Amino acid sequence: MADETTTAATGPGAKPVVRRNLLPRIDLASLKFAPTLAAIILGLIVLAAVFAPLIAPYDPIKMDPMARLGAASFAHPFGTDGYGRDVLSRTLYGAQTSLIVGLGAAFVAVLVGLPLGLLSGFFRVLDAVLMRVMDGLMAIPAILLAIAIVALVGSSLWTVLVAITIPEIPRVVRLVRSVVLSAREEPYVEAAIAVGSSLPKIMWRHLTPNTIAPLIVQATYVCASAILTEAILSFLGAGIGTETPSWGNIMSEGRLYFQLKPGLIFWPGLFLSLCILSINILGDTARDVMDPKLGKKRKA
Amino acid sequence: MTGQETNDRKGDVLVVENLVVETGGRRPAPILNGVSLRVAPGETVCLVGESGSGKSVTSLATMGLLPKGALAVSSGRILVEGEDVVSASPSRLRQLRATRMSMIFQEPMTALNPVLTIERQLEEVLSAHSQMSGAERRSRIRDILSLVRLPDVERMCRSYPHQLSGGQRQRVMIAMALVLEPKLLIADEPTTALDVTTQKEILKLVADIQKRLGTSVLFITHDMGVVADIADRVYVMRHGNIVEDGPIGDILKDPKRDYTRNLLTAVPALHPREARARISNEVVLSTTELGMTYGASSLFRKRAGTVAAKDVNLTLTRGRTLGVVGESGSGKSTVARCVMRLIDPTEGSIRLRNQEIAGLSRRALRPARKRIQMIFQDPNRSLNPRLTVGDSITEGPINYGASPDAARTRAKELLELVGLPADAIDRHPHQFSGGQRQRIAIARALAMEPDVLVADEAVSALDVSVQAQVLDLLDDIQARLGVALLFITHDLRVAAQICDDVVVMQHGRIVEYGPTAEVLGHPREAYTRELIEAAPGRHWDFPNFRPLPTPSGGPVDGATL
Amino acid sequence: MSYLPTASAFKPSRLFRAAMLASCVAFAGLSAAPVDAQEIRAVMHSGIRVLDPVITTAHITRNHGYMIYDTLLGMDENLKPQPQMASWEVSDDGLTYTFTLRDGLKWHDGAPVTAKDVVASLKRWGQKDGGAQMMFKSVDSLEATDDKTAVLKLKEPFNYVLELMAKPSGLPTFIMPERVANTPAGETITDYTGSGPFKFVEAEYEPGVKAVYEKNEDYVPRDEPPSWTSGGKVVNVDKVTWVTMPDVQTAVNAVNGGEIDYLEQVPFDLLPILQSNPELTVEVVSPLGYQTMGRLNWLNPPFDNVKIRQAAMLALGQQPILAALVGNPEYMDECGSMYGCGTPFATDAGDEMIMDGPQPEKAKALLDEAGYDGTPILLMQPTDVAALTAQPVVAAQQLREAGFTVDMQPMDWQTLVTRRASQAPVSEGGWNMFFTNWIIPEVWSPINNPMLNGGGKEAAWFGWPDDPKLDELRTEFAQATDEAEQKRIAAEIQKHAYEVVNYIPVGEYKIPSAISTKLTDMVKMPVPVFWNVKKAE
Amino acid sequence: MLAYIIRRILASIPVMIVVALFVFLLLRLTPGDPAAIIAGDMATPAQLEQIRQNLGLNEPLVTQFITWSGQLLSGDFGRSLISKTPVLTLIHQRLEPTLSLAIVTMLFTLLLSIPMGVVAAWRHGTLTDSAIMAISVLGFSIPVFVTGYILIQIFAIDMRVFPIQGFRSIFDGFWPFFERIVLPALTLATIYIALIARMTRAAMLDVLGEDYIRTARAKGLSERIVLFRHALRNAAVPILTVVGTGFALMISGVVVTESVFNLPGLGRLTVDAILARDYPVIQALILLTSGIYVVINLLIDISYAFMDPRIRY
Repeated sequence: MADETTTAATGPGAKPVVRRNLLPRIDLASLKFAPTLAAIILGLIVLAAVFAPLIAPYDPIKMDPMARLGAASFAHPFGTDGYGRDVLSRTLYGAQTSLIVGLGAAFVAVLVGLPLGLLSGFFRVLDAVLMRVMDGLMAIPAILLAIAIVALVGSSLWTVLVAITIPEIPRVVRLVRSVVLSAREEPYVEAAIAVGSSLPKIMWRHLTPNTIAPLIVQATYVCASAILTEAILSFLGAGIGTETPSWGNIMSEGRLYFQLKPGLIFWPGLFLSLCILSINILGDTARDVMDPKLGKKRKA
Repeated sequence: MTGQETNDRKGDVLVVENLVVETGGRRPAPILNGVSLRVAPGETVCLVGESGSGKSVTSLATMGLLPKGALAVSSGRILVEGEDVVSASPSRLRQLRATRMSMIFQEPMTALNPVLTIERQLEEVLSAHSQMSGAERRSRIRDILSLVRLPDVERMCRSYPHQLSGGQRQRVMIAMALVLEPKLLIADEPTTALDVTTQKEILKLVADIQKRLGTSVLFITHDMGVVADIADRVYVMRHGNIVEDGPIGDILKDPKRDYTRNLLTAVPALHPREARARISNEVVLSTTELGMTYGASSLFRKRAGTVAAKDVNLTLTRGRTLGVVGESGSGKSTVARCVMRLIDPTEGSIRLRNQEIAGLSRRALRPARKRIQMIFQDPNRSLNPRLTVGDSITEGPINYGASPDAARTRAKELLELVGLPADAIDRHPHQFSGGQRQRIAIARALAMEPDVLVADEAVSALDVSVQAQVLDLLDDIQARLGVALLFITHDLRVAAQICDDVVVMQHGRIVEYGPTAEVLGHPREAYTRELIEAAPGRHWDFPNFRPLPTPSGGPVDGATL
Repeated sequence: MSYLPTASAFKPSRLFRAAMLASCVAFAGLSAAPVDAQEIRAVMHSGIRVLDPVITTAHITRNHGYMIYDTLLGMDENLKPQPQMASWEVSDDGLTYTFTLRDGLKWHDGAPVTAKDVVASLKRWGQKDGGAQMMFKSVDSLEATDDKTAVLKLKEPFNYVLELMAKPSGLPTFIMPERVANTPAGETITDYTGSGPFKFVEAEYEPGVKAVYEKNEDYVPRDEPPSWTSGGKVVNVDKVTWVTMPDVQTAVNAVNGGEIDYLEQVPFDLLPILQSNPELTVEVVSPLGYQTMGRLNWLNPPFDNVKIRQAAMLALGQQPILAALVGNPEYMDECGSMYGCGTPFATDAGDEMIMDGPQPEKAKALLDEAGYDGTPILLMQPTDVAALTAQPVVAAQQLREAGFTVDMQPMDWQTLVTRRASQAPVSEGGWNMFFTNWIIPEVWSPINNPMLNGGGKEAAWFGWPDDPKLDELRTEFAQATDEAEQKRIAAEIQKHAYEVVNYIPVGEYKIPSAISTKLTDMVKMPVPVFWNVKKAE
Repeated sequence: MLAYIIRRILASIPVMIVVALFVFLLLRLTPGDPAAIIAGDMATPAQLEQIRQNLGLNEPLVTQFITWSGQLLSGDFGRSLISKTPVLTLIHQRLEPTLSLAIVTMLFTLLLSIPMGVVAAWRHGTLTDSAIMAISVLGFSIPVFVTGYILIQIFAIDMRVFPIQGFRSIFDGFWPFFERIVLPALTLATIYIALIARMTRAAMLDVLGEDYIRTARAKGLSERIVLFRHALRNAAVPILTVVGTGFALMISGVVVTESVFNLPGLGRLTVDAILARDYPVIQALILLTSGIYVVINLLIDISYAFMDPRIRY
């Protein structure tokens, strides 16, 4: 058979068929420097969080008010905070909290947003109602909603997580919905209708996989912004309590000593910025790799 | 190899010598392996080849428009009026474009900037390359727009691209390319996206202007019919090489290379297939006064909807093929989607083996679905890229209660039936070529054992050689299984190859309906005639390497009647 | 007995200073006329949102009260009541108090201040102030007998009338026009006409952002030199603006950069930054500081058990808490006196339980004895009030070390304020423990110390100790006439309060202010006031 | 067009109702007592009850909602429970700083981020691209308050170029206004720049792959014209969309920035009101911000028509 070579290799001369290669074969050798570094940093932070109980030199809430605001020393490499707690230990444990907030927000937002988006994309009646609610929720500034929820319900790790996640849900719903709306026009979805597949089957088998790539990208942004939002909530006095260290509340407590003991804000800040930076770089990379449109454009 | 002479012929507008283009990145792969060609003043040279042959890369390299980082010229020369564009500086290259060489592209829809007026887009060519005053520029723009025979030039100037038809846009592109009267015009599949009637007008326009301005044209196409109509000389490309070149007559009559021969024999000719005996009179699909109107009313106001189809009456009997032909917007796809119930018709009836399905609910429709299946236009998109071939093929049977094992066994048989190895079942669509994917799509449709197969432009996206193979396959399957085929196409030549009966549609209505030989041989309606006349290369009998004996309008081949 | 200023109040140095002051004012008055209006920009400890100094006890609102209202009496630095708007006479039986308004008192709208205004204001005050409520139980009548005279008649002896009326904090006796003072005590006033040394510029008021006060040109100050809230309130600037800065770091930067003149409360840890600035004076303006204390809820287990309350007290130690809260030894003092140290009733009676702490071993033993079952202590931690965040954090650790299970719940202050009012069980939104701070004048006697009220669920302060013995002792104190006797009863009250663990004082601290060197002659007292102060250009 | 606007405004009514109902219920169904806040430390239970009665907080929820929505419909947003100031007065006082901050931030952002995104897309895959993106993402990775402190330390304290804090109306003169708004606006812009630069880059990458860009190059136009005349205008729609959705993001930054730089704006008013359970103020402010959000997105949708002649309403 005199088959044509695949369109991907032909360049602009090819017919305008969009090759939806949604299962990217990642060529390890071609991975760029920045994403690799980002993955390594993020990996280290995750390890630090997971093994915090093993590697942290002290209990993060064990205080010694008489030795407060100690300078960096061999015993306390990052110094001690206003209660004489070890900043290194707090930062390591803080990684736990911040990652729980970030990943948790991303996970829950997707978990709730995905089914709502699928339903909304497929049922017009439901769509009308759901989208009004989502629009309403989206119109309320996320931070205000979060402060209100935390202030009103109480500021534990879980309420903060909920407060940060709720405003993210409409964005996920909208994203999934838009993917569904365009994917349901795909010929292979029509083909599935033609072979008599039921609606749930079409949704699960043909539509949901399409949402995965954009959802992964979106999830990275939700994750990053959740970690930041947690820090901002701490700044505004509506964050997680001091007995559960998070990068946000360490920095927020440390901000008073910004000029005198910059380490209190510098170390958690460094971890936080590196973490967000890495997540964002990975998110961007994921988008570049997974966006078929962009992929095509780059090859062309 | 032919066409590889390197001695300069004085006065050639374009000389490409041993051009090698490679992909960028760490492991460069060659795309062009030493391409040489030349274009003399006033000449029309066609560069033909199937997708992936490198013909467009050649043209982009000439314009210096290879995508940065992705493709690069690694050796060879490209001389435009004697000046090497490969070694030219970017600014020099910019000066050369539009003044000495211009290019028009395949998609007039996307080649014009949607947010700028036509005048603005023409004007910026003039201001970039000339010292003309504003008034001069304005009058020049109006002149060139008249030259490309655009109506109401003042209105055109103010218009945005989306306000023009496809043909008008391509005229604007031509005007833009020629406004500074360059010596070389490169046309990259400029008519592929257009309807045949429009294609014909554009080809004529290019020829006229060429005559008037003495421009040389390098015309890139995959359509041998177009080549036969316009070329002075032809280069045939394959896998980044020129495999054959020569004057048009020589290539058509006496191709030297097997590849060229195959390419020519695969071109469907506009003479209808031999009439087949009816194997049955059983009507499997019929429509009565089928109509589809979009957006009839909204919540706030009543408005006239867009009529996509109206009063469509069709009958399809077992084992037969009914072609629906028409230009874009004629409603042929609407009919296909209505009978598939992918959209719900607003009026009329559809009977599938005597069962009315036009008004059935989704649930009630389910048993009927099995009996009518569809093959979609774009095989790259009609298969879910994430599912294995086996999963795609067995999805339908499993929906209707087949056991996964049985469905899988059946799928393997079907894959062999459509000419693919049975072990293809565990692979993913991206591991196959376009033609192979269309075979998979056919296997999927057949897995349901339907009575009716709807093929919506099923071969339009394929290269001619592949197209011929798929048409053969469909024919073969029909002979074996007796399935009825509703074949939607814009290409009369393809319809002629495969259909027993033909429906010609225009503006959502049926214009003419009858046996293929009759409709194509003795068209009763002016519109049908127009379509036939516009078909490119209709004077040439490609498979037999000879011109067709009779002039247009008459019987194409006496044997069929 | 006539109580008039004695000569002893006029020490020569004071006289000299007053004279200097007068001449300075005269000089400034002559030369400063064309110069730009003199404005003091001050960042107070909080933003001002409630403008009714009777409906709330918020300090910022009290400070606002001192700006625009005058008080009936004042208190001098020796903690003695002194005349301010009025002088008084007490009948020999001590049951009739006659207040006589001085001349020249005018409302900001120009109307004269009358005794009717005084009566209405005192009545509204009497509904809100804890001590005054107690006093009014003994009051027979309060009436204006003419424009300048108000007469208070008691049914029974109550020896604390003048002290209550003169006290500088809690609810001072701000005198409002009768029409304003007639506002029900549960409703916020909306007419801000006062007779004080400053006028409130309502047009420039932005709640939570700034409040502007301009000099009341018609105010007639007393002739005596200022001493706390008594004496002459001479205003030497044209305008005082209170700016609210939500971020303390910003406020410190602003005062350090000279953008504001006065920062009422400097965070202890940032003192080094400001102390090195030669254009600033960093000092404690108030001679009396704050008492910080923990309160246990007597209604909910485990603190319904006195032994467990005692264990909690033993578990706590003042020094670590003060260290975390203040850090700088210069500004913190361990103090076991519930009335504050350095006050007339200060005593160390019964304070060893807290002063020897933390004693986790003793606490543990007591817990075992009491059969503590590990019921978690719900400890409320405010996250948005700097002066209150640290105590619960350290206390939680100390309690845990003594074997308590602690559930420290962070929340904003307003939530805490709401939640502490709940008498419900912990599982239904109740609580076990929280901390708060008082300025010493608010706790310095058994009468006005809000915690020392054994009235149980109905009358006692949050925590609701049901302690009839305490109330008996308090009544005894109010009726005691002899100073030594009062001191003895006060000590007894404290000893008792420690035994039952009414509340747990965890130390005293003073908050330094940062003052531009351009400002001179600030009155040093527990309430920041802006009379007498001068600003150099 | 007008019909479209009217339809959009009508469509936003249910959205606003959702917001109003949501906020109302959120506030009333969660613990919190404005009376306790007003009364201060020494209040007794009876006094609290008295204040609550006065504020109307003891009415049934439905009654409260009806009263409130009735007032709303007649244009009355009520008074602050705490300060008794009319809510509209409060908002009026705080509007200018926030508005100024938002506008100047937007100016800074657009001036910086769009060229950044364009250049990054143009130099896609190069070091320039990576560097630009890294810088913009870095801005996004630092919490706003830290950015603010750093800028204050450098420009206001060490270099003494700008004041540390405060706000002056633009009507008091441009420089006094500008010198105080520069640092807050820069601080706030750092988040926004990352967002818009990235969107610009992505949109430009899409557009730069379009055929008409090839056409423009084939016409021999300079890269500057290709990028800014041909590509950027086509990329405008997704960029504008992000400007709209980014508004919500900006609010969170506004709250923090206003605190750090002591700008008496709406962000602080909202946070203060939430912490003080000042229901009428919270409700009005959230309705207001939601309304602004809706209006901004409407304006952006309308502006699409100016950016892209294919869009007609």
